[in-house]
Amino acid sequence: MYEDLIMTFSPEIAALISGIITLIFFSLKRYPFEIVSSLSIALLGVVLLFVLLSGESGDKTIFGLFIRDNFSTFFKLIFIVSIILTFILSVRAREIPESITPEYSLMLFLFFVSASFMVMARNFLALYVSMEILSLISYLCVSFDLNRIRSQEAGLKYAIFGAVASALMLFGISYLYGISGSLDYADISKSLLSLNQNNEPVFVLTLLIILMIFGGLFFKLAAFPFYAWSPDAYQGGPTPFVALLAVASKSAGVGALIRVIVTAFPLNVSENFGSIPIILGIVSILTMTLGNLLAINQNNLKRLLAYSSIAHAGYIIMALSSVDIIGIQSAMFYLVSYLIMNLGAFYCVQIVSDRTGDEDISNFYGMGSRNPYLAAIFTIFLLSLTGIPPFFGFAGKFYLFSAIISKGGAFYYSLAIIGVLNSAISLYYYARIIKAMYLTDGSEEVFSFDVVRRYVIGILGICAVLFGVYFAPVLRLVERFSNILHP
Amino acid sequence: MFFKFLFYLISAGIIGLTIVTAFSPNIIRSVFSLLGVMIGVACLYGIMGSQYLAVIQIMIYVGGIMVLFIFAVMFTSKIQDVQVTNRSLGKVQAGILSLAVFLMLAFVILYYPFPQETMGEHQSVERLGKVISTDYLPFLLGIGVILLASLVGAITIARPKKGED
Amino acid sequence: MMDITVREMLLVAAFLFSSGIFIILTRQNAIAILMGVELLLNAVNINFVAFDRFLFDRVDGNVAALINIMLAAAEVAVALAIVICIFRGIRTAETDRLDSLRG
Amino acid sequence: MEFIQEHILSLMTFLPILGMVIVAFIPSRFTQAIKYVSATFSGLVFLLSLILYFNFQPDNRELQFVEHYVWIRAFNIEYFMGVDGLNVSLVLLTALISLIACIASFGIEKKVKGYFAMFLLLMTGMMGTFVALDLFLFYIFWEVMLLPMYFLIGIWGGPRKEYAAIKFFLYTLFGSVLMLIGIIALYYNSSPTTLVDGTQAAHTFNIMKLTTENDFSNVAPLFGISFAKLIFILFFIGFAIKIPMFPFHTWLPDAHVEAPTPISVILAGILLKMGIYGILRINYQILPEATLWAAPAVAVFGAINIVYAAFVCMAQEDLKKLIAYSSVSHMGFSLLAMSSFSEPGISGAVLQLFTHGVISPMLFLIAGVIYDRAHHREINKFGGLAHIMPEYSAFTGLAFMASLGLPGLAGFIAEALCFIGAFSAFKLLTAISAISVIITAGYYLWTMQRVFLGPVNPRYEGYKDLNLRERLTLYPLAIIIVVLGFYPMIILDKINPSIFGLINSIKTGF
Amino acid sequence: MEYLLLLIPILPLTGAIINGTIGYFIQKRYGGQINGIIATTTISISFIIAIYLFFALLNLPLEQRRIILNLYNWVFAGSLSIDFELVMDPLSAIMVLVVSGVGALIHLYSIGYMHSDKSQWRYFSYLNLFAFSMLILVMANNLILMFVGWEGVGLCSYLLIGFWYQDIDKAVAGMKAFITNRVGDFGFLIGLFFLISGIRLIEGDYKMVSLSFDYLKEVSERLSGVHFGSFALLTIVGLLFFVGATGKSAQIPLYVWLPDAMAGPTPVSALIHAATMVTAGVYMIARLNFLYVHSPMALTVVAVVGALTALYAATMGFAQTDIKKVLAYSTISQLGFMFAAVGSAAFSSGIFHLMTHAFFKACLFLGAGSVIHAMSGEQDIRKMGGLKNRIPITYYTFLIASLAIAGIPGLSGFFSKDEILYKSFMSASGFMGIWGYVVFLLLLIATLCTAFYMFRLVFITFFGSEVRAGEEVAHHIHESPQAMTYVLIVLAFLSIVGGYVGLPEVFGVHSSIESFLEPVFEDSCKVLSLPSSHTAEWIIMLLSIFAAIIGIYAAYRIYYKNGYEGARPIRERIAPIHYVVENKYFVDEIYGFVFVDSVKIFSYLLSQFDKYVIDGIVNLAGKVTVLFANLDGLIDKYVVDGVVNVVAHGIKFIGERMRGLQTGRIQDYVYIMVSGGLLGLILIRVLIYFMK
Repeated sequence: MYEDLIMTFSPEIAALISGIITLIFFSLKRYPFEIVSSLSIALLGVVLLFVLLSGESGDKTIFGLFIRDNFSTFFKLIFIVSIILTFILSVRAREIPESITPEYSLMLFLFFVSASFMVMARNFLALYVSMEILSLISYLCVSFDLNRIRSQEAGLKYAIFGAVASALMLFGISYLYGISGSLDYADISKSLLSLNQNNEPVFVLTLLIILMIFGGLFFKLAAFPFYAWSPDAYQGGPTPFVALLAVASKSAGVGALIRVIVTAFPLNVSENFGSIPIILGIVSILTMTLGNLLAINQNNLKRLLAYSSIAHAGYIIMALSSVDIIGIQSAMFYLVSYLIMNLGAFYCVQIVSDRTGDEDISNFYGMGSRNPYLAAIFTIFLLSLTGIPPFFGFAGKFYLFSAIISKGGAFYYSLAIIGVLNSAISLYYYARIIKAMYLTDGSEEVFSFDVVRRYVIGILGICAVLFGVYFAPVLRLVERFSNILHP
Repeated sequence: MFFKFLFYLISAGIIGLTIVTAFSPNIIRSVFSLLGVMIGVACLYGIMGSQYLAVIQIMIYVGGIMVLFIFAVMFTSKIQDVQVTNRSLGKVQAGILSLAVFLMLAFVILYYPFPQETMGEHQSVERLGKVISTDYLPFLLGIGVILLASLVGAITIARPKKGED
Repeated sequence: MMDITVREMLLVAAFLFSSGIFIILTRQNAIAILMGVELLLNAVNINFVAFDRFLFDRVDGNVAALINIMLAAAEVAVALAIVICIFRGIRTAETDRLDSLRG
Repeated sequence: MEFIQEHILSLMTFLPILGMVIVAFIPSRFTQAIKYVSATFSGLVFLLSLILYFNFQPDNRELQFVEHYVWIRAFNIEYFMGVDGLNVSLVLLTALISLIACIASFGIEKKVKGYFAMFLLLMTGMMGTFVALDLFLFYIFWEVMLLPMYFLIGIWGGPRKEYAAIKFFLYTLFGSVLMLIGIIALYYNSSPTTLVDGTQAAHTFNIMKLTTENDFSNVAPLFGISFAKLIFILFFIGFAIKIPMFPFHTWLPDAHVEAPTPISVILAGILLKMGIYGILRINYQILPEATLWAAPAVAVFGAINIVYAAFVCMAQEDLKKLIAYSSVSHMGFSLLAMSSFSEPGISGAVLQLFTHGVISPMLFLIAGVIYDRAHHREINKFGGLAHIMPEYSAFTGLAFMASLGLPGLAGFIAEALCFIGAFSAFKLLTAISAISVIITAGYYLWTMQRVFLGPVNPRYEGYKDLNLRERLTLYPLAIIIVVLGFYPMIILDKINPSIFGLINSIKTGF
Repeated sequence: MEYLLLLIPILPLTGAIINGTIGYFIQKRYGGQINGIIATTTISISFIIAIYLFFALLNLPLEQRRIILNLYNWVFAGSLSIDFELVMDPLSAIMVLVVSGVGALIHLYSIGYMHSDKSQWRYFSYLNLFAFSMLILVMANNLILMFVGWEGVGLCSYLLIGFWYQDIDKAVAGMKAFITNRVGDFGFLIGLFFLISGIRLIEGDYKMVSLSFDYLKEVSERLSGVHFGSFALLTIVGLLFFVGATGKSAQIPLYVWLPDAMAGPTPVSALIHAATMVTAGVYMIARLNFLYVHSPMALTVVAVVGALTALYAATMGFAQTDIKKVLAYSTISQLGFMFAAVGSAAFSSGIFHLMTHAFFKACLFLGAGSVIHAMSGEQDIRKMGGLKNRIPITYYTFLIASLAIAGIPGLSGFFSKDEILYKSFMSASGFMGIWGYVVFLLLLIATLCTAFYMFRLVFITFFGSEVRAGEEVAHHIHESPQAMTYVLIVLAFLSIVGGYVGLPEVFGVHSSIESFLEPVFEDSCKVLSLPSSHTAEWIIMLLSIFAAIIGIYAAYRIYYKNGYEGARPIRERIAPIHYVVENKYFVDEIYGFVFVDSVKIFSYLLSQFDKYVIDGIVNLAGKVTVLFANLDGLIDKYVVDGVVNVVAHGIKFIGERMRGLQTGRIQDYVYIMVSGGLLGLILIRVLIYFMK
């Protein structure tokens, strides 16, 4: 069974080893970050290979703790891609001191390990542990910008908040263990079904447990009421890692959430309690509304993107509130689009802030004439985030809303209407950036940046347009990897 | 009967120390009372028959974490203003909120129909060890990752930057 | 020792839990807040062990508690490291002085 | 040649994109080249539209020049374009007005390259919106228009351009996201059908299929109102904002006042038409019974549009604002007319789209002419221009007269048909709306008098009369206006049969 | 031959186009005469063609005296199919002759009158355009096409009244004319809609409906049965059409524009505001006789309003001192006569009077024009006097025309007016009942007044010892150029002989015009058969002569000796009345207030509403926002308007407030987390409770 273990965990183990390799190798002898990141990317390529290979060998359950299925593979792919992009972003990033590059790259590898543990977990303890690792890494990386105290401040807030959130979740888990006598998703769903719902304490307790456990996951998703850390952490942390945080750790949260919903609190349970769709619905409404409202008056773009990513988490949760396959697929689909456009947006912000030192919107004044290329690409990402055709983001939103509406019924329709109105509101602050770039006149001097970054955002932008116009392949991918319901 | 008495004694101690921890204006005092709480918890483990856990609790918490705390406190606050660095604000609303939490939990705990209490036999160390080394084997991997990450990270961050001292 | 019930144990845990929250809410010193977090985690551990002991004849709870303790250690280490780093920068560990990020 | 015949719609839709790409690759210092390239492409599109229009067979009510492929199978989204009587005239209009606006844009000096790139993109959006027959495709084109419009107003506009631009953007987006809900809801409640390549599909976005094969009356009601009605409302709000219908009209005056002349031309000439077209194409065809239910309300709004806007015009000081409000009023005619399900009414409504689509651009061009010279549009500050710029004044007079519905010019037939149609259903409303006949004459003549008549204002001595560019834009429109006045059948011939079909489909419920 | 029909309107149109496009250069190059000549030739040719067609018409047998030219299908929508169709039947034949004939004369006259004007090209192209529209109006074979002409002439009158637009008052007068006409058209349109929907009722939805007069004639019988509410459809339609007519033909209550219309050049006043355009209303009612005869009520209203106008306008003629104004009011009054005629179902006599009036009123106006020309622009009769010997031709022609209008036997006016009086009297014993007598009396008095004010004008202007104007004016008083005098002579001649086409039956001859018009009117006259009595006709004839003589004598007594001053004693005796009359009963002021100002105010209020309520529930929201949220700049302050604006501001406001949540204090975050969780728990519990 150990070779089974090895086989199944081969990507994670590979990542772990390569992380350690990079750490030791580069600690012994300093190399410029280009080298480090290119080597790391190469290693990640190997990891990717393992992922695909192990993906061949069908679903596997390890000790009843983890399960490796297509679903998790999908998320691993997302992690790897985003981490690779993060490595590229991190090169010469102002906010990542050259001195800590080995540790930093180790952290990114471990990030992958823990995140993929998270989406593979089918046991609450496993889930908790992997989440905790992920959180620890996040705290550390957020405070990695040693030149600015701001970064550690963000890290501390993030750490305390995260500690409390995970403690809450753990408390919930402990009670869950208390009422079901197991930590395994499947057993729990069984024993939950056996509970008698008309008994008030039972009902309250189950509700409390669900809330607490979701709380931990919402903390990863930065959803209401566990969003408060994210603006500060995003603003304080080094941009490349923040981008990863916004994309990968959200995705990890979504993956875990989906698995929990589907296997631990499956449909019949949630029907039985009637609660999960409602919880998710309410949370999604609050989250997206809050995110959008708070984003409106932001002038710091990283902060603005933080709030906007809160709002996007809201959309995803909204889709999940229809606890069915379309909802899950749409969420996964949206994650792909979100990966591209959000990373792109962060990338554009970083390109500018690396030069100017901060992310204030005023740095973008007149960008339309200072560097039309950057401005155009950034505009594409922003519009895609708004969800305006023919960009990828629109396809994603479209899928989300269709997931909701396909359920029918007043509840879901009102969700959808609130959702679209929110996305209309979101236009306002995204358009503010576009306005700043094109309509406001700023300094005239030409803004130029290095060729790699130019290519990367170019590719991302092309993807954002291409998949917006023809997103059938992504749909196929998602459908292929979303077989969690029928293993 | 003896155990019951013991339990009440310990829990009384825990509660008292917790209150001290919560309200003491002197951080050193609250650290030490927290230390007491940890020991009390360890005793509870003992009562509940998982001695191994009790030992671990003592070792890691008392021997590790609390020391770490004390060290941090010493590091971050000069001895003379050690009191003032332990301000606590908004006791009232915090009190209300945490009371609400407690009451809800109490309600649940008191009225939840727990199954018939089946007293398990001795939580022997070997049983625990067996389980860990078989069912929960992957956690060793996990723990390894955690320790690696936290160590490296902590060092990276706490390491004095070039130029400083 | 039959006569200790699970409810009593849980009540103690609940008390620890809520006072942990209280501490987190009131304390201004980052270290003190972390102490509150420790209280929370201890409460959780008590729950786990109690359930193991009184309800089911299993050790999963114990394992959970064990792992929690380790995690707590790691977490505290990281958090304190950050605190120290901050302290180096601005000579304080008071969270309400950390307000460069807001709004 | 037959390739063109086959793919004429796609060509018309995507040629501008090609043009945009070419423009994007011309170094921005060759402004003339850029202008001529864009002009060529708009000209090509116009040529194609003429071919399309005159090869269009009105008598068979089938769709023509259809292009129908499966686009995204997973969602049964199809690439489905075609023209019938409803949109053929609008396609022609779009091409025509785009060409005119493109010529009018030759005066642009600032950021020429960006301007024309955006302009061409806008063309694609508009053309696509009119020819798309798949809801998803329709929505995409609908939204594609927003962005270029935002930039065109926001960058090349007047003093409060940013305000106007964002206002336009937000208003329209608010409308269209509700529309999105409607689209998805329709999709998921549509009955199984087959895609163009014969494969089975559980649901469809195909407007024609939704029209012919679906009846949404048996879907469960929501929020206590029937499904069809809810969807109707969702779509209607989206379109009403575009029309723009009272009380959603306030974006229009600002957008017009701030937009550069060619863009006002596009805005008034084409964009406003999309609201009405959308209602006819989607609400009327897909949700007939809801349409019947909503008709009185729509008529009331139409009447309000007509009279209210007309009165507001009386008090305007800014020439462009006045024209903007007048187009609000004139769109009211269509709204009122189409809510009476009578052939004259709906034919009139569609004809009105075309005639107003010719007249109001002319009006805006005229406003632009004087703005270029005087750099203000304060009606009261002018006077006696007729003496200084006789030719210009003549065109203005023509345009005003056409706009106030003088018989013998384009406006009259359309408005008369609208009224005749509307009157058969709503006597009182129509009578009230007909008051606008007086008010309209009032504000136009009053403006005429304040701007052109009276003693010459020395400030404006020595203004040049029309130059070549302005002639190029004004003469064609003027000719079309007169010709349409005496021979409207050019348009009516093409639209009538489909209108007849549409009416039947509504009267008979499907 | 049909295509000659097309030629009649097309020729003036070409003239208009030529003058309108290249006329400017022509005038620059060869002088304005050429423009005039172009215009005149085109219209004259149409006149000749008209004559030719007229005789062609006479050659046709009585029942098929119609030449129809159906050019193409003009409008086709649903079941409504309207052709572009011209017709030449007796009625339109007469109209065409009058229009093109008088038109041609006045074109000719204008060459002389406008010789010094700088933009004759504009003048003549307008004039031609007018001729075109008027011809379309009278030759149209369906309502819609007629409406085209109807509005076209309105446009031209607007253009021509405001011809000297540099003078703002003239421009305003033009505007007034046009808008007043629009008010009428409003009624006309509503009537049209009623008519169509009525036809729909009887024909069903899918039968093709054309609005050609023949078709209407066919369905009129059945239409008479249709009722909307308690009203007969045809009554509604008739009255509404009549509203249109009052606008166009300056009847009560919409006559106010005509006096101001005198701002235009005098030939224009003669052609448009005396001879042709203003009679369009009469023509329209005559043309639609088959509809009207089915609604006695409508006819009665037409007659009474006409008669009232006749008297009312005549009285206003007493106090006017502007020579053209006097003529304007007399025109209104004469139009009143015509409406009284058609109102009492005497369509042919109405048309007859229309024709004669065209002659003598044109003559009068042109005479007045020549006087003004002689007085070098002076229009105030108080400054004139004793012109009789200075400008003899003008004098004699003017005198003849005045006698004609006053109704002195032997001149055209006598016959037509007398016939109207007689017919209205007869209609009393027919469908009109007591109203018939009322109309008759009003008209009789109006006759008297007419004679009085006309001769008041004559005496003040031409008699008396000397010119009361300044010296230099006085000594280049001169007879007008021949182009003008010839026209005057021709018209004077016409106003003498014009009457003999319609000799009354009591003279034992059959009125040729009546018989000529018979094919148009006979069916209608069958509908309401009116009695006829020769004795009555004799008596009425005597009465009218008597009235005319009294009027003239009164004028002679008062004004012959010392002109305007002669009336002073009377004036002082009835000062208040005179004051009122002099100010035209203050109707203009009242209208001005009730309609113009109120509309302006209303629209102003609406626009404010638009700006501050629709566009700005807004400002309130804006202020709130300013108070609380800190917003950067106006643009962000007014993101969107109206309700949206409130929402937007609300949103930004809330957003701004909620940033307060993000204090940066970790404790507060934990507060949010814990309390949010608790509240969420409760909320959801409650929700589920309600959902179960």
